[in-house]
Amino acid sequence: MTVMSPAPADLKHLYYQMLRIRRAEEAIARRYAEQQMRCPTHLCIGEEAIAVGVCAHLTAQDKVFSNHRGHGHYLAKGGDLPRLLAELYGYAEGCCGGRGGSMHLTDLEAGFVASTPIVGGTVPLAAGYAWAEQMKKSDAAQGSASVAGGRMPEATNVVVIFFGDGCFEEGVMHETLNFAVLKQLPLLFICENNQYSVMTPLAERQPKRDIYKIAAAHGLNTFSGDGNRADEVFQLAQSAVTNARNGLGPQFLELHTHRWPEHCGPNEDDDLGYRSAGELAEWKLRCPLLQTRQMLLGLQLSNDAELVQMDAQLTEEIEQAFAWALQGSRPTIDSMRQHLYA
Amino acid sequence: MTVMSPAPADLKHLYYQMLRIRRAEEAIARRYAEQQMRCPTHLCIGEEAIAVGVCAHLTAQDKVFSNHRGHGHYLAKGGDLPRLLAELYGYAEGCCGGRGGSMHLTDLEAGFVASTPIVGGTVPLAAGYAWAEQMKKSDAAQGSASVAGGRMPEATNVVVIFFGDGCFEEGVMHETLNFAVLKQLPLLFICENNQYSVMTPLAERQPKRDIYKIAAAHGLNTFSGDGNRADEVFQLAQSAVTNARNGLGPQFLELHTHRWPEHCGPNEDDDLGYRSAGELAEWKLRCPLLQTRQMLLGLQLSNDAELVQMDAQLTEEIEQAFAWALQGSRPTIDSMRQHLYA
Amino acid sequence: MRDVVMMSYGEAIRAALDDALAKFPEMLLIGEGVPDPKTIFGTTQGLREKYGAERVLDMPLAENGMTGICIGAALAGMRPVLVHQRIDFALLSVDQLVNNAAKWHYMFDGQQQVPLVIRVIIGRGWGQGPQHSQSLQAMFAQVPGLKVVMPTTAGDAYHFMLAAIADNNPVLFIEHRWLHHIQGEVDKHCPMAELSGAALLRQGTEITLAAFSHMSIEALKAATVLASYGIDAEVLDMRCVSPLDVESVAASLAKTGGKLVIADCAPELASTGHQLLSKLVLTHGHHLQQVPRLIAYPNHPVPTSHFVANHYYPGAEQIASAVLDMLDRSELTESVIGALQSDLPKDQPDRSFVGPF
Amino acid sequence: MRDVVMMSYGEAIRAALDDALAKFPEMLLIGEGVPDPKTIFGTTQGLREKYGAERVLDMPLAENGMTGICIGAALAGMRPVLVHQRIDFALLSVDQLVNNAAKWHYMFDGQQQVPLVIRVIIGRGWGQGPQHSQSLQAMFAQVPGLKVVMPTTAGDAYHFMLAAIADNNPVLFIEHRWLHHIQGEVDKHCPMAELSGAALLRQGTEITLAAFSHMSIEALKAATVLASYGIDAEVLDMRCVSPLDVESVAASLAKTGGKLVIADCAPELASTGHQLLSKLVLTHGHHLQQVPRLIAYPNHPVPTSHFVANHYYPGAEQIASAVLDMLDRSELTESVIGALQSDLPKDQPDRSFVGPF
Ligand SMILES: Cc1ncc(C[n+]2csc(CCOP(=O)(O)OP(=O)(O)O)c2C)c(N)n1
Ligand SMILES: Cc1ncc(C[n+]2csc(CCOP(=O)(O)OP(=O)(O)O)c2C)c(N)n1
Ligand SMILES: [Mg+2]
Ligand SMILES: [Mg+2]
Repeated sequence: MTVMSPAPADLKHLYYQMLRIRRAEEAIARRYAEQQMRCPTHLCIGEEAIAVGVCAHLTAQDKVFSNHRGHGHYLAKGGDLPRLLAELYGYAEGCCGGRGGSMHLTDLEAGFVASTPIVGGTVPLAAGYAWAEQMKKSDAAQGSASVAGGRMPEATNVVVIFFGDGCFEEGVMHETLNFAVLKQLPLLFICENNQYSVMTPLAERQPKRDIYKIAAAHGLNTFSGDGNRADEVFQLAQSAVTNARNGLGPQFLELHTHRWPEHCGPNEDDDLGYRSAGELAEWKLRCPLLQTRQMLLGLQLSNDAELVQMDAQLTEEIEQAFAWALQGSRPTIDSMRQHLYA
Repeated sequence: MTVMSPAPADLKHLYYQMLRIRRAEEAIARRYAEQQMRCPTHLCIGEEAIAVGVCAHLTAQDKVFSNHRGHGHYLAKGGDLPRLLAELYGYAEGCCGGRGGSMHLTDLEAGFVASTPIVGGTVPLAAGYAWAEQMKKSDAAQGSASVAGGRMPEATNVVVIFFGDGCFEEGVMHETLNFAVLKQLPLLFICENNQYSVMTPLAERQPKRDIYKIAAAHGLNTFSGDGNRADEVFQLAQSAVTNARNGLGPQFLELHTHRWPEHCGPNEDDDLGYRSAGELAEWKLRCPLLQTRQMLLGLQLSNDAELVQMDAQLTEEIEQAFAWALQGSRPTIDSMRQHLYA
Repeated sequence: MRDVVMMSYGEAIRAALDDALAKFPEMLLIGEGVPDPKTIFGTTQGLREKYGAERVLDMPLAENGMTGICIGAALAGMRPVLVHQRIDFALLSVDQLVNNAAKWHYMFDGQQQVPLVIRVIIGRGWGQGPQHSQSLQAMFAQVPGLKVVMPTTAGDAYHFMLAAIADNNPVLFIEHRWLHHIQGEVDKHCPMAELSGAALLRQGTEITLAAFSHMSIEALKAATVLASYGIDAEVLDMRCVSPLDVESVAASLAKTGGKLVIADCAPELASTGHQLLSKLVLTHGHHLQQVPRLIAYPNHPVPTSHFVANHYYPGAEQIASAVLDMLDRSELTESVIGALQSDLPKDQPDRSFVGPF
Repeated sequence: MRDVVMMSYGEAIRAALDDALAKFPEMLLIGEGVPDPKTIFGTTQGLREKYGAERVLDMPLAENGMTGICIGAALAGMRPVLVHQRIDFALLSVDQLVNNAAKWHYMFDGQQQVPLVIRVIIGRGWGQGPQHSQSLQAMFAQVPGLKVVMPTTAGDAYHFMLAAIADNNPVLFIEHRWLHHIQGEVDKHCPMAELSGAALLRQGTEITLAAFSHMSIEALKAATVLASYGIDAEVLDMRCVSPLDVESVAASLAKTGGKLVIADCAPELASTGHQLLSKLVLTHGHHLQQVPRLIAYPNHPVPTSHFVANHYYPGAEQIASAVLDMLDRSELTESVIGALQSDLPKDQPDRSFVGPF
């Protein structure tokens, strides 16, 4: 596959989106100590390139499913930031009415269907959603064929599932891969391999072999690459999304990356010693934002002044989002009992 | 891998064991209509070579786990025939005290730990058993090292799990493969790929790709071959068992075969039309017994008279086993409540 | 307009699936064996031919994953009906059923819904044994957000199946294998059923028999024989396990002088009868004027051997004995039991029924 | 010889695991996070260093498979203790727990045994939300062949953990996260505990409070304040969910005049309280002289938002109100509630406790 650089506008877009997620996560981390966001919160600092590089190719009709570490996926897919923050505070204006907190996000308008924290839980749901999309499209194609006489069916909406290296160990993953290939679903599996499940390193959980090769053996088209290079993720995802849209079946991307903060919570935890010495520091040198920034500057696609202004603008947006969120209203006790049944 | 023929004695042993299973299954099928063996019974006629070719390499210390289609595995591993039959009749003398019927067999003396009918249910159990064997061996090795000064640890007991192509679809399979490779367990996965799960063909359940290659991608050493050729199974299993015994980790064999009778019950069901026309007939031409018999005769390792006598002797053994089983005693109602807790 | 037809329970299920497939273009019917020649004991016969292989289909052996896939399809607007030939297999999918299906609508604040039916069959007889004849209704009935029904009559089977498919919530639809061959009246022109409420199978004045699924058949048998001895029992079929209709039982007790026998097709430990009785006490304490009885299975797995499995299952005889005992009419027990006893092997529902089970 | 030490519940768990690892060379301690720096909220601290990485180990994220693997190891003579940081994760392994572990000894006619402990923690607070704070004890307690315990005190935690590990059957060992920090007396020199029987936490004469797990702490709080108003409640800790000790409750009711409040840490629909009450009626009907009360959680998932989650959980206040109501002393309610109220946020067990949850 020929690897081409993203167009300048794309690269700037990627940087902007990553910076937005980074600044939002940093602001959440900063304010978490106030003990008003009272829910387990898994930050994606250090891993922004994956969400952004993949979602750059999605329309609002395409759908995303995610996991416990979902802020980045939500924002990259166009999820509403103020409502995310209101959700963290437990307010009725949250994207989930306050019922979900950080680990349960949704923004149906943006095509972000859901994130939930049971590891593996959303994986088959994404496949089921893609299956339904496929059926709807084939119905539509049949319908239009009879009307317009065999017009080529349009490209399908695709569904994306983001998950971690730990999730790949769950049996439901394998069940879903099999079904996805069987039905040739328009589905993208995005494995964010950050080498840890909570504090347990990959080597205590999986033998030495590539995750994506198992997907390949199942019959998926696979890609693997550097999850800290937004341009690389962008390119791989472009091929993968195009394939899935054009009926070439499910696609699997294994992207290597690293989480900077603790697994759950706002702090650093390198002092705990579960990562080998220097590991985190080395990954920080490979910061996805830093790399893209250098590229933007090196290729003279931007300059310091523009980036400083971008940062200021985002900081302002995030401040306003917090301000809005903090004016949220408490869900009522009566409302707590609603919606058990549809 | 060099494929060598089994030694003459081995080939005769294979034939004898297969014929024994075939005749036992046929006798069960014949008597099933009497409605005294009142339990779901999954016969393995047509698939005998696999059980026999694999178990030929096992000692009584090695362990076997199996599934709903377990008679052949049980007999090939040395399980007691009269007690198998008594089990089918529901008598207290059955290998499971009558509590299990055809789908729950055990003969601990023979190293046949268990078969059960929840598809996939025994797969992780086999791995856990192998793990325990490995730990015991490493303890023993440490113990003996301190006593005998670093003597090479002896080869490990191995554990074998028999399962079908349908079972490979269950998530627990994938979870077990991962753990088996992670711990380099002395475990053999034997996939009896008969292309059907009940009456559902493989193509409705799995995409076109090789099962064993998924195991290979997990990091297992894999083999695939003709499950209707006892000599081929014997040879592949010999390598696999030797590997597992010598600490080379888990091994995976995918063996192609075909079931002749209906999925569950004593009858033929080719009239139902779920198999393509001529499919069963073609597989019958590739009968594992027939092929081995031709080999024995062709290589002049045996002759008609000897084989006829072998058959008569087995028929006699089976008749006697039935006679013994039919004299079984009914488990008492009081006994029914025993053994809920150990 | 009434349009009553006689059909078996199994045929009623098939008819409901057929009518629902016609009515809801978004309905899917999926499960191991759904389109195979045995068609889930005949209940899916001809449906693939009629509605196409895209909507009526088999599936890989992957209960948890396929449940999740059906939930996902439901979120996207489909109405999947997922079939397991044994309820035991649903144990592999408890994660998706409990963590996702049951909670999704609630935890996403009502923004999304999961119109999903899980159709499962309780096995019994012919050596189904410990892993193929479990009665797990109580396990699922205790999960808020799941509806759990186990209709007993052909009519309820038809209407509940249609209602379950039309429902925008996950519904566990439990069939007892021994109901499939029983004939009953089905009136297709009833309005859509509610998935709630017990059914009055027999009116009576002396004692209330509240029974679940196949035990309602046994309770009816008992009541019929008891009637010939002048004892008038009311039989309520607790066809909804969640929500449980405590009110109807309380109302019946008000009539029958607070005399209650509960008959459940589950081990005592797993009996919804406890929930029923407890709720009666908590909310209608004064209707129970005599210590009630709970007829349930023993608290151990089902042994395979038919010699003992036969004794695992209580039935009309045990129900009748309990009634006579409670009414102080034990002098009748011997002859009532005599009238109820059959020489049918207890591991077959009737002679003609020799499997597949 | 008594040798009583004060320690927290969490420390008692750690001590029991330590002592069991020393006592049983065949014991394994396995689970996600077992050897990580946070050591399952401190309960596995130092054990890997002491007993080696072969016996104290982490595992892949594969709850069903790992449960099966532990069952297999148990069949081969090991004693695995498998830890899930949340009971919710055990839902992924219901197949192996129910189809295999619970039935194995029975279905193989007593020839094989499964000495397995599944250690799980019920989450609460700090927004654990719908999928991380379920109370599933009743789901497991209804499975014949599984033993289910949920000790409340540090002493019981220690002795039950040792007994569970020594037991040759599968035992589900349920800890409520809000018990971990509570101090209690542990006498290591007691004889091996039985995994049965309620514990008498407080003697009383006027009313019986039968409570489960963390609700026993709430019941004790209520009883203590009530005592200062001259009301003498007996508190029974239902530390075994299966088997359930109905006898002790009946005996207590004989003393307290048949007045009963049950307090369970589970939704009403999933409350073992129903089983307890039903069994009391079925086997000791006459001890209940007044309609009892069941204090349980509402029948819906736990919402994350602390603003409403706080109201999800009943506690000492609700228990005390029920007691006063039953004893016709409602005039005291306001001041008792006043005495019980704290300004502690209801999603933290105490101020010092800010996670990890
Ligand atoms: C079924 C299940 N098991 C365990 C957990 C606890 N848990 C939450 S996140 C997590 C780690 C998942 O690792 P990975 O999939 O690699 O994602 P990452 O956190 O690294 O992004 C674990 C074990 C859970 N939530 N669900
Ligand atoms: C978990 C589970 N799902 C479904 C079944 C029903 N069932 C019994 S055997 C079988 C087919 C299994 O196929 P395969 O593994 O290929 O074995 P084969 O029968 O072909 O030897 C099925 C679906 C079951 N017993 N357990
Ligand atoms: Mg990870
Ligand atoms: Mg097969």
